[in-house]
Amino acid sequence: MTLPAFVQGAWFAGALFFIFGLKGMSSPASARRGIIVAGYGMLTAIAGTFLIPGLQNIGLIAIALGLGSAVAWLSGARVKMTDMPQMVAIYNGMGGGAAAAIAAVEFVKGDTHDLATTALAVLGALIGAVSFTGSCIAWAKLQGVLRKAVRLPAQNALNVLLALGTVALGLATVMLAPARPELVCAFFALALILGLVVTLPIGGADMPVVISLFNAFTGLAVGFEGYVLGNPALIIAGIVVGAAGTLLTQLMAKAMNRPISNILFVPMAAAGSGAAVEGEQKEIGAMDVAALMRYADRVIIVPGYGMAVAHAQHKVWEMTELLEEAGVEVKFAIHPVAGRMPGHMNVLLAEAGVPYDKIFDLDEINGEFAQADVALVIGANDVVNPAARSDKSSPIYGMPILNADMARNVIVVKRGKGSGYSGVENALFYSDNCQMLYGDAQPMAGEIIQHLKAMG
Amino acid sequence: MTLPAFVQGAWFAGALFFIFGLKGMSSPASARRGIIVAGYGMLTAIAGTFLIPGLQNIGLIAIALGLGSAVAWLSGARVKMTDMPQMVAIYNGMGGGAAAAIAAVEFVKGDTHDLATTALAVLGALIGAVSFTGSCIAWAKLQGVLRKAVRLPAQNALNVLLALGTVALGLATVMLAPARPELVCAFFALALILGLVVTLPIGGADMPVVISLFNAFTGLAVGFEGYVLGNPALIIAGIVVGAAGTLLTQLMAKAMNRPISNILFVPMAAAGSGAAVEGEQKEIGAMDVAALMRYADRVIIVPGYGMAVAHAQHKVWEMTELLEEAGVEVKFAIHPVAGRMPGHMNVLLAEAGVPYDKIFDLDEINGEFAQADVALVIGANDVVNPAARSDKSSPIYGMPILNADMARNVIVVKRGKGSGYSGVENALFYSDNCQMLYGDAQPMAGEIIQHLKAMG
Amino acid sequence: MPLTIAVARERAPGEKRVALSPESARRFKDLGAELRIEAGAGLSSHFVDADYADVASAHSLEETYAGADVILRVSPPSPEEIAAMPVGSVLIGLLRPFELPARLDALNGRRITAFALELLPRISRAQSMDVLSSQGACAGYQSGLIAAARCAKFFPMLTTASGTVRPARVLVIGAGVAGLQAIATCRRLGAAVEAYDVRAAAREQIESLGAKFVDTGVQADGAGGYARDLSAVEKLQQAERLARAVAAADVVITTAAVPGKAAPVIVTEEMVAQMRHGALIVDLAAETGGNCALTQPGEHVDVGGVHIHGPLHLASRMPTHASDLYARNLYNFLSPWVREGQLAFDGADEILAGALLCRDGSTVHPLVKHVLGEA
Amino acid sequence: MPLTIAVARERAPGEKRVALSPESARRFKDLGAELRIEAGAGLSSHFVDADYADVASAHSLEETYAGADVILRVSPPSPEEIAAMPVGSVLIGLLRPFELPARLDALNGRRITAFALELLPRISRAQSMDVLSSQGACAGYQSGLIAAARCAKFFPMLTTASGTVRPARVLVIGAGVAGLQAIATCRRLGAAVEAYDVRAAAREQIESLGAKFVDTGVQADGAGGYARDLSAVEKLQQAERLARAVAAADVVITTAAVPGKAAPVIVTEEMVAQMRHGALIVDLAAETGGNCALTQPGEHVDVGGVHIHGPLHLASRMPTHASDLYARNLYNFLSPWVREGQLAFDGADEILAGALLCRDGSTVHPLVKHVLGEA
Amino acid sequence: MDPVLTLYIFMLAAVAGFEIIARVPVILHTPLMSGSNFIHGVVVVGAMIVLGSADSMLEKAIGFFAVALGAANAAGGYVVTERMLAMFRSKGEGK
Amino acid sequence: MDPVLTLYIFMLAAVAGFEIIARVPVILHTPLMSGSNFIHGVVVVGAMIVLGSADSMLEKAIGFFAVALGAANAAGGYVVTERMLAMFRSKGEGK
Ligand SMILES: NC(=O)c1ccc[n+]([C@@H]2O[C@H](COP(=O)([O-])OP(=O)(O)OC[C@H]3O[C@@H](n4cnc5c(N)ncnc54)[C@H](OP(=O)(O)O)[C@@H]3O)[C@@H](O)[C@H]2O)c1
Ligand SMILES: NC(=O)c1ccc[n+]([C@@H]2O[C@H](COP(=O)([O-])OP(=O)(O)OC[C@H]3O[C@@H](n4cnc5c(N)ncnc54)[C@H](OP(=O)(O)O)[C@@H]3O)[C@@H](O)[C@H]2O)c1
Ligand SMILES: NC(=O)c1ccc[n+]([C@@H]2O[C@H](COP(=O)([O-])OP(=O)(O)OC[C@H]3O[C@@H](n4cnc5c(N)ncnc54)[C@H](O)[C@@H]3O)[C@@H](O)[C@H]2O)c1
Ligand SMILES: NC(=O)c1ccc[n+]([C@@H]2O[C@H](COP(=O)([O-])OP(=O)(O)OC[C@H]3O[C@@H](n4cnc5c(N)ncnc54)[C@H](O)[C@@H]3O)[C@@H](O)[C@H]2O)c1
Repeated sequence: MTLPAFVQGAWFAGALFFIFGLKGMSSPASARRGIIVAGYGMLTAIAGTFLIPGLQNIGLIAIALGLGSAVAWLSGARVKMTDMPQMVAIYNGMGGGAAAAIAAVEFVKGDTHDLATTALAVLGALIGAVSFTGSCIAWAKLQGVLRKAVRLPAQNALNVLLALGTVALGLATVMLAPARPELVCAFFALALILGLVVTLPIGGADMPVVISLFNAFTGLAVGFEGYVLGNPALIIAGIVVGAAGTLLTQLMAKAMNRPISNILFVPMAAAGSGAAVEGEQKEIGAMDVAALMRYADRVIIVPGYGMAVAHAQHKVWEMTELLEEAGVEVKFAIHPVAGRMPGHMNVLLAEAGVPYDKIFDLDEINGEFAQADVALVIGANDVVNPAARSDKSSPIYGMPILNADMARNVIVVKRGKGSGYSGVENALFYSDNCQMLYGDAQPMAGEIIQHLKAMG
Repeated sequence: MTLPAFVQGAWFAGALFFIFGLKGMSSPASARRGIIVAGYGMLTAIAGTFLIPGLQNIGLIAIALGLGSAVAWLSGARVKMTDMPQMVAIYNGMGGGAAAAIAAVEFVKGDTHDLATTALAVLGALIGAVSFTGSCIAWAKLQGVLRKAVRLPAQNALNVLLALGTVALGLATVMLAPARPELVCAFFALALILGLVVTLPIGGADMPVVISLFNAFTGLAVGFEGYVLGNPALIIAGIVVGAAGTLLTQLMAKAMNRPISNILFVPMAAAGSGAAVEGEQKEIGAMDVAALMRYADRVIIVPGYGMAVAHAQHKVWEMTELLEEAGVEVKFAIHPVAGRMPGHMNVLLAEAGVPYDKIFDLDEINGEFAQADVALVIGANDVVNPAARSDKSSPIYGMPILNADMARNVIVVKRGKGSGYSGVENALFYSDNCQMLYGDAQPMAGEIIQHLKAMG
Repeated sequence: MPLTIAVARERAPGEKRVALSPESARRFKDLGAELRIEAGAGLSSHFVDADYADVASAHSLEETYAGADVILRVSPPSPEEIAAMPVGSVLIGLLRPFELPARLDALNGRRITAFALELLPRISRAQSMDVLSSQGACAGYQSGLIAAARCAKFFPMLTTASGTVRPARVLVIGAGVAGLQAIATCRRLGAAVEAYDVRAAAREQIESLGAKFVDTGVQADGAGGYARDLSAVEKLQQAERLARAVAAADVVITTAAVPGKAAPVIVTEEMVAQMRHGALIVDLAAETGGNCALTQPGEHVDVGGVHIHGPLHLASRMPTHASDLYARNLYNFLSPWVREGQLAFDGADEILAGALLCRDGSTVHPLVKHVLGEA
Repeated sequence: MPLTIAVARERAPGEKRVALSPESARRFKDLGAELRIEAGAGLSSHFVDADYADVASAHSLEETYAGADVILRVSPPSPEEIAAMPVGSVLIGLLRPFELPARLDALNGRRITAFALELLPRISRAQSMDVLSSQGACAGYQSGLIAAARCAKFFPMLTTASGTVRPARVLVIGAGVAGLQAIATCRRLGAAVEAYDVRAAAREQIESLGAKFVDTGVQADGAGGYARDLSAVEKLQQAERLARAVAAADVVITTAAVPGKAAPVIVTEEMVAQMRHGALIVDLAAETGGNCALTQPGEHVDVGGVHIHGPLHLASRMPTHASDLYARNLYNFLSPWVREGQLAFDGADEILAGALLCRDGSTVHPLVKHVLGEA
Repeated sequence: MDPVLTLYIFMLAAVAGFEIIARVPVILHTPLMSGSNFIHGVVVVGAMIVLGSADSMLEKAIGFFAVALGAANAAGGYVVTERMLAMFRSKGEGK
Repeated sequence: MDPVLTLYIFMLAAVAGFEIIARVPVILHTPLMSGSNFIHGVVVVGAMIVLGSADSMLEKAIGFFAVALGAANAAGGYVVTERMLAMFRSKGEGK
């Protein structure tokens, strides 16, 4: 496999581009440039491949390339923003499929390889195949084609059994070279089924983590097949994605507070999809709050007694200044009875140096929540409790409230599940557009500031 | 060169350790753990090397190892903290020498290698040799053995000529394989001289940058010789250091405001060593101010009118809180006439919420500056001007001043070279223990905060 | 005929507020009510007659009240004023229900439906009508200013060429609406503030304003967010710990109150004797007797170098904003029941029922009946 | 015999300060000086006699001054007080040098060496003796408090259940020592503060306290950090731009002064007429005639609903700290010249020379001679 | 391929992958997943090599399949990622 | 050694080196320089290999020299770096 320098060079350049592209994508400021750089890498690598001397079936290759990319491009360009995750899933599955197919061709060819190569080919095929069918299921679930989480009897045992079987067949394939067709076929079949069976019982809410996991899998599969084909660009791209994807999966699982093993082996509810999540307070991290606000146009901050208790006013104002530097419009909405004395919030905001022209009272600002991207509720509770509007039995019924619930996203900073002065539960915290940042308001604001600064 | 798995494994482990060690060293919090990890890497790699089957001269190796490391260890453990930079230089030079020596042995052996290998061997030898003699000169200068910057006539032209000559000889060596001894000897001689000649005219103040550059050089040399020896651990360690060292050199040069080319080719003054630097205001960056304070025990903040103009009080207090969280003792020293009205600083610090028990007046705190690690002067000028103590002709003579100049390090935050209310120059800004952070006090405090947070 | 709302000039000495502000007048108009105001009624609050656009002007008390359906007031009416009220009219104001049985009799004599805003239940919905809060905020703010202005020292710390001045030490006793506002005001001026209250929640509230809580170990939460009376033992313990804080203070501001009762005496004569020459006590509870044993309501006494102020009518010291807030409270109280220019009270409403003092010729509020029956 | 320093009770009406504080007494003692103080002299500053440990007590003016080498005072001495001073003694205090030629004659008649602290050169070294700064700081702080306490509105913005209160608008004219302190005090209380001064450097100083600068386009920096007189054209331009700011303000605090001259009239009758009912003027320049045309020094006048205060003796409203600072200024002025209990002035010293008013029977200060010669 | 060298490459690539992702805001999780999904679309290159040396019909068929899938992975991954990341255009660029 | 693979290794090592150093406080410049100086002390391994296969006297001499220098680089680099970094012990550990 001595290839001309320009082919090797193109692949090398591709690998470089991928690395820098991925690096770009890991920060909001350069993310968009990152994907473009990676795109150039892909073009370079593909172009170089066409230049391999003696490449056969160029027509077929071109057709396949055209067909695959056209279909994917069009579907990807049309799909609604909210349907993106399943598109990622299906494209990822295709990558896994491709990796498996490459291994399949190698087996069909029957070239003899050394042990390591065969082993990696088989491993890549296994992982690729699982990722393929698994991703398809993930897509089907998110797309709503498959509505129920199908849980087979003794699911976990079945999973383990199937996995063992597949691995055994794979081992056999490796050992009994040259490959025996029945064995290989059985191996592929089992691997594909494994992907199906493992993914079927997983609920829709957990899917993003699973997709990320399959994404890392596909990366590994690609890396392994790269070894088989002797192509370092594939190895690097695949392994970088494999490593990055693994870490990403962990980060996502952590952000959702669901250990990965839990997702794969102990599905949340036998029959439930994501319904169980409704009616829960959804937690969010400071970094996300920072990013959400940093890339918003309009933010309204609703301070309450908790801000006073935490003495968070200085931090909150610093955060505001950072947001304004980034071009975000920030306003403070003061409820008439926020805090524990008339003008409590005014005292604090004045102390922090918030200019009066950023402070609005209920009548002035209530109409603006509907246009706000984020309502950041800091240690307030009763004053944003929608029960006051509708629930006649509530002790706070009839009190005018700030319409924080009308904002696109509501973030509530509080220490825990404590209720406010009136002691009533707040339905806002459970609503779909609301997420909770748990912690004392001062350190939380500090964390948000830190992340805002990191975003430049 | 098929080596047993345990040897390869040891080297592989060594490379891994080096990478994680270097990573650790790049953050203050984990720096110490980092060098220890790297140390284990070194032990592992050396141990593995001893296990190479058929290794000859084991006795010699052991003696050389013992000798080299004993001498270096003892000298390194005894040297004064202030003499560290020249020790780094000399050890680095030894590394370069070792790399060059490896190449020399290869030439002596006369094994035929392919072109690339020979080229890298020569390149490594060249760089290693330059680094060797260059580092020795750097050591001699810093140690005070060589006191004058020796500037030869037409220095730059000579440098270029020598470099070209060395490269030409190197090329010849590569082309005319097997190596001709005269050529090789001449090549080495010229390379060693090149290192000498290039380094001799450089002033002591620029030496740290030069040492860093030679360090990167040695890294590359080691990497190249690693290729020659077919040892990926050497390659990785060498190239990682080469890349990191190059970046580091740039960072250091930037921090000193001296482009590298300037340092190498236009020495600051024909005869001067570092003397010209005295009597100048020395600039410092926010990150260093942060680190200096973060790892100090006692910090005293001296605010002045500039803090008021910049409205920096809130940021300054936030910075203080961060320092205190990190275990630093921070006090505010208020001069009786700081600002422009009686109690000006009090108004601002109260606004920022600085508790009264952290605020000290002149009589209370003047004795403490001598014990302070850092005096941070923020927008103050006249109130820390030592001329008030000694210069009878000064308009501020006789005014009591804060003894900020007695602190171990003095950092002054101000926008530029502006003088204070009285319009007199301030000798403090030129003193040895003083460094200037130029900029508006508010964003500067903000930057310090950011860096403090990054240090955790 | 639409509802007629009448507002006369306040005649009580020291009272500078007015029950109708130009803004609340505008709002009542929008509800379709007729308004009548006595000429010059707003002047002491710096509302000139011209500010009340579209409001009918009357030139005597009698002319003002004649034929009125609703009468808005700040302070309780005098017998003459009651005599001028139409029989069966509605009276809303701060009526000091626990004070003067004769006044209630006079009101009942004219079958006046009287709402005493002091009795407003403190539920969330009633906050916008809560005159005790709005006027308490004014009083608390003023008490802080009085303390600062009368103190012989700087409140803030100042480091000057002539030496460093240490911040004044202020102790606030009672951290209700007024107390918290006093804390905030003194803190704004830079004083070192300590504060004390018997309610458990007060600690956090005090600290939320950056003041230090004086922990005496006594807690006395009562019903409805108010404090209850203390037992003798509790009083002793409280007194002992407080005495130390009082002796150390340059200024003591007291705001402790128990509704329907005389103010508790917290700062005793012995405590005053321990205070330094030039120290200051501002006793906000002066209207109900004072939290300091030596307070003379409305007076300013000097007891061995310690100055004791018992200011009355604190809200009247800032009449423009006090009236503004008060008038808005009244508007918020009344407006839900005005439909198409007609008044239609819902007798079952918790707030109305809570504030209702007299109706159909008799005093109906249970607590008032209980307290007056006792006395 | 060691140097004897004597301090009598201040007898000027309204004067509550004292020239010796317990602390400065202690320091003088440490220098080896003998001290004598009139009984009760510190009481109005809340220093009781017992606070002056080791200080000899005298029971009349004559007894106090008899045989004294140095006499420390706050306000200028009356003829009787001068008569009690030993011939040839040294007098230090705020002597109002430009005011009463007869007073200077009386001093010269007794060949008294008099230092007027108003005349102290404003050089860096003299800052610790600068009584104009220390007392100006007190006056500025008090003016802010008076303004807040007398204003019919809240200073801070407050969002309450009864509606939102907008911050009061305060305009400070003259941003010297007192003006800046007034700005700081009003800002602390949450008011929206604008300020104005003719000195160019004032803009940055005003903004450093978070207030807004009113730009009139007039600049008038004079010698020694003081302002100079303005030309007629400048006055007109200033007046026009200021009028708008004055009309918009709830409170105007004026502190403008030009040393040795009557205070400039900045707020005219027409400007006052444009102010709203209930607005307030606090004129700190009242002692030298007032910055407002309608100011009555020491009085409180109501001109069509606008209240104009011309407070005198502002520093005496906070006598403890004012005396503290003043006494330390005196100590800093005198102490460099006391060695081993003896007084030894260096005639060439810039500060002494600058403050020296009378010596050896004649008035020596050039500016004073010039101004009084003129008058 | 030299297994030892390849092992080093695996190691270094993994280190690079981890290092790059180590500090990424949660808001970028999904776009980053999508972006790395695009990157492993480079499998199309491998598929092209396989198809480019395919002889039998079966090989060609599977190879064709592989290339099409790989291309779909790359193309789809790109569009989707690009669309998601368009949200992150800085304010200056206008929305 | 396979030059192509080695090229990839060079590239990845350089990327790793840059990435790791990218954000380092100035206060760490000198220790980091010293630390990386220690790391290239691994040249001693190369020197050992060379000396371990040296036959002629000259080879042995140069090899000996190389090992000694390399060992000095490694040992000296370590002590010096360790001493510098001891300053960065966190407060908790006590000074
Ligand atoms: N303004 C007045 O004049 C006045 C007077 C008396 C009563 N009130 C009443 O007070 C209430 C005011 O409403 P509000 O929304 O301001 O306050 P709130 O309803 O009392 O809610 C405060 C929230 O802050 C959270 N919190 C407390 N400490 C915190 C900390 N250190 N960090 C972060 N969060 C913290 C608490 O939740 P966690 O415990 O989970 O953290 C709590 O849910 C109203 O019901 C009003 O009627 C007002
Ligand atoms: N306290 C009083 O009562 C009073 C009254 C009148 C006069 N004074 C006099 O004022 C002086 C006070 O001394 P001081 O040390 O506080 O102040 P200073 O001597 O006036 O020095 C202030 C320094 O702050 C710097 N600065 C200004 N704006 C800044 C900004 N935005 N960010 C960062 N730096 C800024 C200036 O340098 P750059 O321009 O280079 O930034 C200047 O050197 C004394 O001479 C005192 O005698 C005091
Ligand atoms: N529901 C609402 O939204 C609402 C509205 C306004 C006020 N409030 C609450 O009502 C409570 C009282 O308000 P207020 O200011 O009208 O009360 P108040 O004027 O009756 O009493 C003032 C304060 O004095 C305290 N006190 C009583 N006896 C004391 C003693 N012996 N020692 C020390 N302190 C003593 C009380 O606890 C109270 O805090 C507060 O908790 C306030 O937050 C609630
Ligand atoms: N050398 C020192 O260290 C030192 C010490 C104290 C004060 N000072 C400086 O001296 C200056 C004056 O101090 P002061 O308070 O004693 O001055 P002051 O009492 O004489 O005057 C008060 C202010 O009024 C202003 N003013 C005069 N005419 C005016 C007009 N027509 N319109 C508007 N404003 C007018 C002046 O500019 C001054 O700022 C200040 O700059 C102060 O910083 C310096």
